[in-house]
Amino acid sequence: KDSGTTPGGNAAGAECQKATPPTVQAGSTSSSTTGTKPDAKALKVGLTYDIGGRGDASFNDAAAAGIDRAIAELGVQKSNVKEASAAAGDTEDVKASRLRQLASEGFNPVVAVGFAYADALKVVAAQFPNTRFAIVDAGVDGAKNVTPLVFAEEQGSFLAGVIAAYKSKKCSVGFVGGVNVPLIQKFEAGFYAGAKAAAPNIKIEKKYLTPAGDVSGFNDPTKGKVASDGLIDGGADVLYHAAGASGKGVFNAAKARGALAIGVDSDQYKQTTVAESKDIIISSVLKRVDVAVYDYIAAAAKNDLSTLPKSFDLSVDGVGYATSGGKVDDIKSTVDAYKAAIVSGQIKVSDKPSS
Amino acid sequence: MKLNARAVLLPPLLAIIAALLLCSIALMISGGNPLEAFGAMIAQVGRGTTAVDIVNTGSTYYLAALAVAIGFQMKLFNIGVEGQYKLAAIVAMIAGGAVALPPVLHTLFILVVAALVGAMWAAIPAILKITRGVNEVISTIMLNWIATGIAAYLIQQSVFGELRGNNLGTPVVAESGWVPGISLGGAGTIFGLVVLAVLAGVGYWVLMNRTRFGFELRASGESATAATAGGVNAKKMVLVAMLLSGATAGLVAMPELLGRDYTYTLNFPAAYGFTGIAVALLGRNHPVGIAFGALLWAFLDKSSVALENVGVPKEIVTIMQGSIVLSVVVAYEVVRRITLAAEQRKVGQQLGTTDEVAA
Amino acid sequence: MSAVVDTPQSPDSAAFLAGPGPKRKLPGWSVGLLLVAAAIGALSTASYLTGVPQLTSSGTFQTAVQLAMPILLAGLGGLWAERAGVVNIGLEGMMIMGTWGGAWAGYQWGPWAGLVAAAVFGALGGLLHAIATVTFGVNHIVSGVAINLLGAGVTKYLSTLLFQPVSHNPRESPPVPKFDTFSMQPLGDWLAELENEQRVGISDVAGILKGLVTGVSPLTMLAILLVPITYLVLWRSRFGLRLRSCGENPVAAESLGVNVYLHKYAAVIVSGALAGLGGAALLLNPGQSGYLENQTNGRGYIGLAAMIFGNWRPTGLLGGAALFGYADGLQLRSGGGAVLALLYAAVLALGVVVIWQLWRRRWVATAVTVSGALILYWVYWSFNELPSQITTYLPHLVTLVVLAVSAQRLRPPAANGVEYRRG
Amino acid sequence: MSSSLDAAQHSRPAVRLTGITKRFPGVIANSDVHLTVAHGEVHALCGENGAGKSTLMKILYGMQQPDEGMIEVNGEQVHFRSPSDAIKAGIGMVHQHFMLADNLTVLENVVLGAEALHGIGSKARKRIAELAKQTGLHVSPDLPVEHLGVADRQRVEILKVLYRGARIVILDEPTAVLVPQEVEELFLTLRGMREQGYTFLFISHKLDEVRAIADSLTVIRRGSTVGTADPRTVTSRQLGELMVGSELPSPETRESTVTDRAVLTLSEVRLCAAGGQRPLLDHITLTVHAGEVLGIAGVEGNGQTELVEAVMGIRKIDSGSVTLGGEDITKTPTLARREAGIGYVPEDRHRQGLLLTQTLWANRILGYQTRRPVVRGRWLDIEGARADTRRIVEQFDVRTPGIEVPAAALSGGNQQKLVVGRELSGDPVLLIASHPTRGVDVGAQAVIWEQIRTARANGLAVLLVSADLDELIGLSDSIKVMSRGRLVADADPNVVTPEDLGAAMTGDCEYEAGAIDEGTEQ
Ligand SMILES: Nc1ncnc2c1ncn2[C@@H]1O[C@H](COP(=O)(O)OP(=O)(O)OP(=O)(O)O)[C@@H](O)[C@H]1O
Ligand SMILES: Nc1ncnc2c1ncn2[C@@H]1O[C@H](COP(=O)(O)OP(=O)(O)OP(=O)(O)O)[C@@H](O)[C@H]1O
Ligand SMILES: [Mg+2]
Ligand SMILES: [Mg+2]
Repeated sequence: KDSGTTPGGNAAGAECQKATPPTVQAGSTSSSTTGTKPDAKALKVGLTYDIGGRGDASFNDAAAAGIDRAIAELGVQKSNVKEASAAAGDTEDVKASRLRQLASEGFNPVVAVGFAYADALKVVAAQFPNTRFAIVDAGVDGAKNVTPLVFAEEQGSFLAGVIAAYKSKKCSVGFVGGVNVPLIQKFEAGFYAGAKAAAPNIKIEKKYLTPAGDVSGFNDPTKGKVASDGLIDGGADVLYHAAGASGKGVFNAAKARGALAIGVDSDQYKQTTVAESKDIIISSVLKRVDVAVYDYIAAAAKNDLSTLPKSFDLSVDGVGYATSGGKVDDIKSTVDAYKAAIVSGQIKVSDKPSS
Repeated sequence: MKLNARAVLLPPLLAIIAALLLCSIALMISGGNPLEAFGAMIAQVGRGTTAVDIVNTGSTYYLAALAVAIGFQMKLFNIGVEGQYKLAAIVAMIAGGAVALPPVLHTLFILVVAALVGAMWAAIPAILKITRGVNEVISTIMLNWIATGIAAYLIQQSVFGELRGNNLGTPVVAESGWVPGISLGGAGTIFGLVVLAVLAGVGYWVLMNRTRFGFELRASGESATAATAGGVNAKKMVLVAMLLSGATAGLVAMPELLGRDYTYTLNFPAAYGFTGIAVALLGRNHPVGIAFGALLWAFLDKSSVALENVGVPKEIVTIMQGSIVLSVVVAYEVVRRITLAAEQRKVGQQLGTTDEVAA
Repeated sequence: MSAVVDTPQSPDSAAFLAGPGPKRKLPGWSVGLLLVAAAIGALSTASYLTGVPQLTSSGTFQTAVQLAMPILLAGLGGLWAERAGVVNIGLEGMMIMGTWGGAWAGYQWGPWAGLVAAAVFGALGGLLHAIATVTFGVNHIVSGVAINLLGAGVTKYLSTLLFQPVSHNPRESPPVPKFDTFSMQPLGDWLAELENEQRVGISDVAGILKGLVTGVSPLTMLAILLVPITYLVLWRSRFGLRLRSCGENPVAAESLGVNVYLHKYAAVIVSGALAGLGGAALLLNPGQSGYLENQTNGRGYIGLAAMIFGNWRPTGLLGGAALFGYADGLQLRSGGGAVLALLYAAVLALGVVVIWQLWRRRWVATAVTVSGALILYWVYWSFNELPSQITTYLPHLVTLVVLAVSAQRLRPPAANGVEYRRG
Repeated sequence: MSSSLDAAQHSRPAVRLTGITKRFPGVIANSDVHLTVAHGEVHALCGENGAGKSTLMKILYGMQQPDEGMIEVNGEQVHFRSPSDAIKAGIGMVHQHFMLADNLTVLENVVLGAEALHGIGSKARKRIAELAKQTGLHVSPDLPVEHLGVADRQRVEILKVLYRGARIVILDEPTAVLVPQEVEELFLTLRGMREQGYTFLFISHKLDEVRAIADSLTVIRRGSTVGTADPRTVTSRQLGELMVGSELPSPETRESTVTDRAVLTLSEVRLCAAGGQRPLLDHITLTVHAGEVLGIAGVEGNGQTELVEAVMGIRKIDSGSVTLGGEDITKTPTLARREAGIGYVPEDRHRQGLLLTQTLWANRILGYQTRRPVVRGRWLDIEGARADTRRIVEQFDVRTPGIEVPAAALSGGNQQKLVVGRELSGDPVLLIASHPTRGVDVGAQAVIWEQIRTARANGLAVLLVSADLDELIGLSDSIKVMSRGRLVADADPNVVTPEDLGAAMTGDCEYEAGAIDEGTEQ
């Protein structure tokens, strides 16, 4: 019988030579929600989730947290909130119907979670010019009443790269992407840039589970595990994933082989479905959909959408990293230094992978 | 034999009732109210664009199911409709986006490209079957995945794709390639190419029932040996059937692509091919039956919004679809047996065998 | 005697065949072993020549085993059903049922309970298929499609009902306890040493063997054991004979007093149970996660394909599943470079085939093979890395190519998919 | 089983059927049938096609349940719910059509369902070896049945029955596919077994066979028993009249209509098994003239099937040439050959002749899908097809409720009449007829023979392959004997006897004596 974990990898490496961290003084980050809280009692909010809906412990749940906070803090009436969610294989018209349903019932604003709604929203927004719409992760060209809620994933991922570089004992890290689409490439690009910035000699391997158009890559932990095994065998000892539910496989592989992992979207250290891998989740890149949704509702209540940032980035805490578990406390100051450098503009993070 | 209204209409009716019963049970277990749920499903048809959406999606399913049915007619199991329509859609949109042609010509060009690509992709399993005897089920399953890979390759930014927001898509087709729809105002717009689906259905019926080709196709499906002895070239039939099936599959995505999206993006829905299999079977390979099947399927699909609206888990739709497929075929069988028994009794009486028959 | 007829082409032409049967061929298993040996030879040579150790590394093979198991089990499920004459395209749905049941019971009572529940839930799907196809004479494909839909719908529904309260996610189960793994020690360590010495050939074989003997879970052992068990039951037992006769000629079977309905029921239920176990192989092995919606991801269909690939025989199916698992594992772990190395191995293998064909004086076939090999070599030579979009589907491509290249002597059960009515 | 039979039981009949009625949709197969079979006799059952013989036997064997009536075996009333009940009662059945799983071995086919007796291993093998000697089966029990010829298959069928220890054996047309010598061997076996106390129910359309083997005889007409006869005294003619209520036909050809115009010429045709070097056909040279019937005699599996399929273009020949009316058609596809005027009555109507689930008129189109009156150009002419089908039904006396029924609903003989009728439509110049009256009753036989003769008189050339030597001798203008893929002898139908022909077919003639293996044909 096998017991315990086997030491990961066979390529013997050593810790990286680190670059000097930038020295911008960490200024306080600003959130657009500071200031007086508007009263949103009268607001009827419609929200439609992406596949999975409320309870996916990830992306959709983050949006749900945003609306919950709006209910708690802005006085939005629970009875004035209506939620819907997408199903796998929904056709465009079903998505449109869902949005139309909310808009025609008088919900205003209506928030669509996920770029899958972009095309449907384009149609529906034109039909309801007086309804305010927002869409997470996408923009809709030419529609004045649609507010894009987009994130600087690459900035958060940059910090993951820094963390990985510092935590790697063999100077080799890996990235697992669920599906090879532009959105996930942003995570990869940031991670790559961050790791290289922290340790210029670092070895970074990446693996996408499926190509664009085959969404099973977000949903196949077995593949996630196999790909991670491959990365670990190739020497990587810190893995960062942006692979949705396949991330479970990444954590499992890391745990079994004594590697470390960085989660994504929400604070995965606290997530029950991956609780068994808790001890190797050193951090997670946060994509604060909750912040975006909350901020958007607040702005809508104030009737002033212009205060919303163009992109929810590090400077507005739209993205960030989690410290639960205390595994990165020792390098927190370094990471924060990089963060400050990005916020100040000293470091520019590209959202396109170099290769 | 005789076209018996009872034998044709009773089974689907029974099936729908059976499926409703099954789903009611499931609903009640989870504490829902079946009546409310079914009421909501019916009511949605009159609301918004749902009715039009049903017709639009139905036309897509219809084409997919026809593609499957063509194969079925000769016992060829084309699981590959999935890959064929996907590849055809992306290539046709790339080609359509790359050329400038006058209006009608542009559309025709795109349709022809789509049909050709579908046919070519279907030709692979056909040729493998003819020359190497490769079972088409396995080859089309594999080709579906490979088609996904090729589509992913083509849609890359470095190849033919364009990045729009976080989404990748093919270049948008110029307006000359679009197919105008029939606008019903607030009720939505019916895709112009719904006509294509109708034409395909009529063509399918004529081809299968009135032409020599259709006869040969069905003959090969029924008995390859008898067809061969009758001078039908079985290998040629495999190839032609697959090509036709593939060409039809290639058109599957066209109504919505040329009627609404004008570009193929990562959001383009998958699984039309698999739906096509279910619908073809539901419609028993008959063009009218398939039409009903396609509309029913689309109706159930659209119900998810309405069901969610009344707080019913929309998974019930999938359960309903599965149970309808199963109940329809079971109902046909049951009705067939009842009819048979009745006929037997009748014969007994007619031919005057002494006593009446114990049923 | 041989002056007359040796291998009769049509049944009739053998009317005056007497004495010795058709020319004695090598038994199936030895052909299989030869093929495996040849494949390993080609792989280790290629691994040496291209400097890509992943081709034969223990990790790759361990992964291959892992990825092959669900497919193998689903395929075995298909085998049982189709040997009894029932086409089972509903494997996917039964597999999904298995994952759900396995997670549900496993979560509460541990992996063994999960295993049993997976089998039971799969068997329920099988039972439904049997009722539809055997009792009601429904077209097997229709029923299979319906079961795939029902499997997906019912599990989603049940998850919302039962998993969401615990996992706070309607699409996932809470974590499920896993099996422990076992390794053959000290053999595993010794093989590991050998592998690390990087000696040509020996290290490759050591790597392969190590991959096969280390980190094996009871579920994997069970799956592999089920191959000979299936063979023994179906080909060496009275029950199996009756079952197969139902797939070959049910009327004849019935006329000899075989209860065709009963055997078909049994076969399809076992088929479902095996597919359910295939589902369990996605969640109860170490390092796997619990139930996840859509996690089977078409593996049921691949299992079906592997079964056809294996000519409706357990060993052939094992080969098909292994090939698929290997190719998938290779591309997932090691990406494009390893795939190119695999191409190189294929070129080597084709070289052997060419020699054999030349020896058999099959000129046309030789020409075809040579040009195939040249094309592959050209690809190998001119690309540094293949597009990842394509390599992701390497297993599918390999399956297709192997099928197309290998001569097709597929022999499905004669009455497969044919509706049977008593009397 | 036999030990349980005491003397008292012997006094009762082995089988008694009373008032059996069985209805199928559209037809009553059996109506108040009575049948009594004594112990230790061979009881023949006669009747035209579709008279209900097979149905009755299937009821006795538990394969079908009677709607009414009573079955007694050895004096006890029984209810058979399935064949296994019948087997337990000591009944065995050799079916009209083979009930064998081609893919399974001889051993597997035999032990199937009776594994409890001797298992499926070496004990079973030993038992089979013993019984095989009795039936004259000389093949390895591990050979898949698909490699067996028809005669051996028939033996395997009998072996199956014996293996189960059946004392009452139903033989439904066991001789239809056998040549006279084989029939004689079979009868030898049967007589031997009769001595041992076996009881047989024997069905055949060949009346002299019935007279040769049967001890008593029951005639069925249109589903009802019409009487019994003593086979030793009854004449074939009387029997035939009992069966159909009309006179018996004979296949005698009256005057020669042979012309010197060659219609079909084969020269040096050679055809090899797929992938093999061994020829299935070799040095085949023959000519069929207009107005001539050329008969091919041969034990099944000696290349007749291949010959016919080569002429039809279903199989590609490796060398040699085929000419039709002076045109070389060696490379012409099947359809074009049919269009050039070849009609084809295949040996297996279910496999090659008919689309069983399709209507009669759809079946009329098969093979003629490029010609009037069933098509117009690329379009089907359904009315034309219907009309012409009605003509065939009438002209060939096809007994059917209508032309909209599926072909499967017709009895075998009527299906055959439909096929022959179709193939004689459209004025063929050449008819390839393989076993045109196999399994067809005497009445239908007469119809088919008459039609062939009429067509011949109008200049039709016929290539006739038949295992029925009387038919072959009666219809043919000349006969060639085929063996191992070659034409080995010619025979003159005016002088040759079936026995001579049988001897030539089984290789007792001088030809290539060295190549003929003693053990080959037993
Ligand atoms: N399963 C069935 N379903 C419907 N009709 C049937 C079935 N079996 C037999 N029949 C019909 O019952 C009648 C009697 O058939 P049966 O096979 O008993 O005739 P038979 O005397 O054996 O004829 P033959 O000499 O051709 O073998 C025929 O009309 C046949 O079409
Ligand atoms: N399900 C069915 N429906 C309609 N007719 C049937 C059915 N099954 C069998 N038959 C017909 O009933 C007859 C009896 O079947 P059986 O297997 O005994 O053949 P048969 O008539 O004896 O054959 P043949 O006369 O050709 O030797 C056949 O002619 C067959 O076509
Ligand atoms: Mg009959
Ligand atoms: Mg009969």
